[in-house]
Amino acid sequence: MKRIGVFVCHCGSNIAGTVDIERVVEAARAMPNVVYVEDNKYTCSEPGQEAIKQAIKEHNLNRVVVAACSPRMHETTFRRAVAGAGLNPYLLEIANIREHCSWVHPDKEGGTPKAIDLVRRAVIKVAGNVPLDRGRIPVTKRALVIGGGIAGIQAALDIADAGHEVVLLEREPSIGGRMAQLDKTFPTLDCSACILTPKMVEAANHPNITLMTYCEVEKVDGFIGNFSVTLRKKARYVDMDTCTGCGICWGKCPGKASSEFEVGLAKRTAIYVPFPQAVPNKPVIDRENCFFFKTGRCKICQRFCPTGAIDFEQEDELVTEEFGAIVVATGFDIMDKDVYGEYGYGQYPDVITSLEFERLVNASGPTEGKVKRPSDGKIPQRVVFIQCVGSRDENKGVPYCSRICCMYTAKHAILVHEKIPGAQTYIFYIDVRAGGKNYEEFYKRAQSEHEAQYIRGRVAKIYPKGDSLVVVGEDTLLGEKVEIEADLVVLATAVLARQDAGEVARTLGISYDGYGFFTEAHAKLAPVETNTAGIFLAGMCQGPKDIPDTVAQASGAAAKVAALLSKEVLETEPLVAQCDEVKCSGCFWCKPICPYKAIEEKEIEERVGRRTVKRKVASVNTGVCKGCGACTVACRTGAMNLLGYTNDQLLSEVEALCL
Amino acid sequence: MMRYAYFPGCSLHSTAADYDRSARAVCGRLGIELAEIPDWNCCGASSAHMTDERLALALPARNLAAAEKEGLDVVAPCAACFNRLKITWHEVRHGEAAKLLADLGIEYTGRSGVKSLLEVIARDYGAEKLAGQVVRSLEGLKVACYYGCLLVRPQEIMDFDDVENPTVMDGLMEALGAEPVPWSHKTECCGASLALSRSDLVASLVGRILAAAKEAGADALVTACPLCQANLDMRQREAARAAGEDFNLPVYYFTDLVGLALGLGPAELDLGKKMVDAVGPLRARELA
Amino acid sequence: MLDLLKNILVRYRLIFLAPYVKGVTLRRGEGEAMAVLNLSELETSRRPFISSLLEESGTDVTECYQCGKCSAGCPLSHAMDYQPHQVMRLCQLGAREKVLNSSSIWLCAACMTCSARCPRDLDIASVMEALRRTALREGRRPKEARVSLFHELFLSSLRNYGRIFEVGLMGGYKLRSGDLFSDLELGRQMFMKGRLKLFPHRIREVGEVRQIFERIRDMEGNG
Amino acid sequence: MSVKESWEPKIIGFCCNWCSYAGADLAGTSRMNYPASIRVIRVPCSGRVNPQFIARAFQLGADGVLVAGCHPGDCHYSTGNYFTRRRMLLLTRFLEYLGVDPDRFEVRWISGSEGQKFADTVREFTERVRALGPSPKKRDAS
Repeated sequence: MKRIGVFVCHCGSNIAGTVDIERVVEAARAMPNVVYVEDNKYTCSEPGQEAIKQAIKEHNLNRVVVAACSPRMHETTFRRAVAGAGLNPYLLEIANIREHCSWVHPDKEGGTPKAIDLVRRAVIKVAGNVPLDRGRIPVTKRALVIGGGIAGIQAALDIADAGHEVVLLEREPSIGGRMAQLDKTFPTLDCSACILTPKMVEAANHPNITLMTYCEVEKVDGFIGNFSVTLRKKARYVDMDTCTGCGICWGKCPGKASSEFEVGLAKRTAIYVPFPQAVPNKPVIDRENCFFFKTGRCKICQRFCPTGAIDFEQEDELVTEEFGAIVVATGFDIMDKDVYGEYGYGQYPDVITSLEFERLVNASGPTEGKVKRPSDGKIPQRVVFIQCVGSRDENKGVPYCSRICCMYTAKHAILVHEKIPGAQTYIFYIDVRAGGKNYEEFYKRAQSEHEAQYIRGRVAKIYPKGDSLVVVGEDTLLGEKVEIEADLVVLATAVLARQDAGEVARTLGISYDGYGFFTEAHAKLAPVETNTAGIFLAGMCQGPKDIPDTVAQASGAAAKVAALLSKEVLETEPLVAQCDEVKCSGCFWCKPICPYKAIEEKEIEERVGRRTVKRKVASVNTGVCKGCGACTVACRTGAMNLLGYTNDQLLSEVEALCL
Repeated sequence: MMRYAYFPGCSLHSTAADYDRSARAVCGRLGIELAEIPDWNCCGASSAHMTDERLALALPARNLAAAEKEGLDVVAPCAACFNRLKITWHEVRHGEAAKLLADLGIEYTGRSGVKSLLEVIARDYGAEKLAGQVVRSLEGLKVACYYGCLLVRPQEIMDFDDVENPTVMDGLMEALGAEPVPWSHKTECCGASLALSRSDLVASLVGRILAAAKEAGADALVTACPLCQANLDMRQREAARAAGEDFNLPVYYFTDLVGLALGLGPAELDLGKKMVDAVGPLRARELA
Repeated sequence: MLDLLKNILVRYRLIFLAPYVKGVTLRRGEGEAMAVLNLSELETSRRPFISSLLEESGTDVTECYQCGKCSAGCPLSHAMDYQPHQVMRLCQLGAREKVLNSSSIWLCAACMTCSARCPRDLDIASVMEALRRTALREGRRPKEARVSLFHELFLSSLRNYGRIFEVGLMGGYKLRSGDLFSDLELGRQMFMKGRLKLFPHRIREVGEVRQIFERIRDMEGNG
Repeated sequence: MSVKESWEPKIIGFCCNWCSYAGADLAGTSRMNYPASIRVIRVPCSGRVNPQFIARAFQLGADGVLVAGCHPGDCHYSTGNYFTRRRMLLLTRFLEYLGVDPDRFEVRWISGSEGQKFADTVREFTERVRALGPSPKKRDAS
């Protein structure tokens, strides 16, 4: 027997001013299952809430409707009040007769009948409500950080410092990421390695951090607090425990390959550490360029290894580990320069990218920090920088601004001026975006102290002439075409999402935008969360940003993870999807439509006649489901339902309003 | 047998009659039949295009309609005509020109396509097949292939070759044994539409192109357009005067060199009409 | 000598003759009353102008962010009074007088290099075209009179014969432009080499071509 | 005043909790006036709206139905409204088959900050439905 109580709020004169409360009360009395109706000046006030509790007890109510302001305003308040009287908080419905009625329909003749309709809708709906309980799920107190660049390192350190265990995963042989490739950092000109390597070492030595390099994520199952992640430990062919990192092997190795770390400007051996300060400082064998793997002969490294650490029999290994939270910090790619025909399709050796320039100017780089141009090793006297190559280019590149190029180009101009006496730099720009702390000052320094010549305009063409390059651009401030005979041209190519970002996103079940950057849950108010609970973002994988912003976001993500892992159990919202296994036909149309991968296939046994048959049905993981209800519409048999918004309830609401 | 409706265009019937002759000679030798569109009219060139959009579509369409009646694709040796014809084809197929043509009573549906003669020889006939026909290799001849603007742009309509670094003609020259030089001004404009009205500007543009070809070490330029050829050839002296250096670069039609390699002589290819001596340098290399 | 001539033209407000005098090129602003461009006065005409360009060229000039790549790649920008990106800027501001009277729109050779490289994917060459047509429709005296004269004669030759009679076109152009003495040597050489055809060829159905011209003129008359 | 003008249509609105319902709330807090024709049913996501609900509303004599959700790309549940968009497009065609003028049905993307858009939408849609007259179901009954 349903016994519904209706409480109509005056909200001072906010509702009572334009809705005839008396008529609403009268009408409510006549509605089905309604046994008690009362009106209050302010239902949300302490006395108002008391009145509800008292009425529940006195009139033995088992359902409550409050006709007041928007549920987005006070639903939680009234749920608490109802619970206070011993009723399940989900046996409450709100009729929004303020925002949707009294405030928008100033005449009582229009507003009152509508208010009555809205109350009727709530009364009919609440009759279908059932008691619901918040679920409780345990939390695995361990975090996985994917990506060992500065973002991942920072996040791992912060989570570890908060007292939680962390696995820091990196697919390259060493952590360090892009920042390790950089020479100096703007706007302070700190040496990048000098500020990064201590953090790398700290991460490696931290008692709460387990470093897993040369590893990739294979599969992610589970949900917030309870992720089960399968990791691929790629074969290094070097035993990490016995190897001491002495370096004899890579000194002897005859195999050669282009160095990824040096952006192709130098060679490395087939058994290698990517760079001298690598962490861990232990090599891997690159199978594709190893003589032994190619020809079956060689094994020089094995012969010379003093500890017998080389193991050609090693194979990839899959391990599954449990985590409560995941931080994604997978970084970014740089656009290729060969997109631009007018800049030579990457065919002119002295037209290089900014990342290549970082290596050329770096003391541990291929030229030991002497800026020599690739074609003939000459020290360039005239260097032209072109910004926005690929960025802000809807024709051949990407429409967005890469955010870091203005500042690093200013830095490059300063470095050229410092390293090459008498050298002249030119910078083609469209806008200089120097909106960070001390950035504008840095840009000014490049111009005044370091004599960088800024030219506002784009370059239309570069072509070789003798052993120099003719750069043809426009000085838009002058309205004239300009030409510069340059020795070296540096292209600030666009920041791109990782090529495999889409694949990674699908593995993790997070969303990504049209460019491949992972999407935050809210652009302003949830910038480190994803739409998948328990998975957080840090650094460039979410969008272009500089080192300070990356570190800040990483610490933000770490704080979220620490808060999550500090809980013993998690409470879940009960308004989730539910599958009626009897009705479910096992078509799984609901599966691809679910944005949270909350629907799993479950095998059940059923008696058909005298036989027991096995069949597959959909099953909702309530820890992951967020209650959007998309599956209910995809379901052809009506087996899927959404608690709190069931098909029957919604149909009854339609009926209530069409009366 | 390859058969095309041939649209020579006005230039090939007057100032560039040599191109017409060389094109016909080469096609004859390769077994490509050129059926001249009966009573064709001028495509309107840049003058129509620059001043009246509808005229720029209607004039080429009259010729395309005639070819469509014969069920033939149109081939144009002139890059400017090719550009206008192909844009008209594109606007009929993918744009809104069909209605305009209907209003004008021109029956053209876009079934008959448009090709440049360069495309027909280098791609449809095929550079590789052509290489097998070579009787006189052009070995040692360094050529700068000049494409100009209208063959390649706008890329999405012409759909011809890379817009910044086209290579079709280079490949064709290689097949003949010549050495195409990499150079920077393949698609820079020679200013054809200003040829008469602002010859001063044209001379400066031509000067830059010639200087770049010279810088790249070319012995000669090759074109696929009578307007480019005329500018580069006839304005060469003026450009040289302005630049203060002698270029002495003969400017060939690509068909001239194909013809030579196939064993045709200078007279059959009408090489004597060029302003900058085009026969002497060949004789010096024993290519003619 | 030329400077003197130029001074006279400027002084006696005869600058409209400048295009007809070979060797005299006026730079931007020369001989014009230097007035501040009053943007508030352009407000009412700005939107309609931008929309008409959008309709005619399919390009929204307001999307231009003035990077100048068009100007840098333009083979003729050095001769123009406004650089291509400045033409776009004038359009954005609705400065139709300045832009429609500019020499740039006539010097554009329609090589389309600008459109091929524009990072905003704008068809600048089409905008130039739309501006030329607008200027013609409004009966403006083009700053590059010789260029538009050439187009006019070209089309009239086409209308008369169905094809272009180059000798006639050149002759007519020389007479009407007053540019009598240039290229005489070149003409002589061409003649000697047999590159000039002395008599026009009129196509059989020249009426069809004329009909095209007339019908299009009628269409334009009707908007 | 003719009967048609004085008659107030009844419109059922399905609003997603995160954007459009909030937009409607904002119209309220901003005291924007709009016709009292609309009655809103709150759903978690426009992707929860089963075409059956809409068909049922028309069957019961609703004069119009409005489905409002987050802007494409802004869905609280990341992809729900994309499905809505496709589904509602199909429904529009199906309505014709059911004998319902598709003009009685509207899908709009209204964000939580677009109170004005919500009010304008209700106003415009009400006028459109008013012009179409009462639902055939009601006419049959009377």
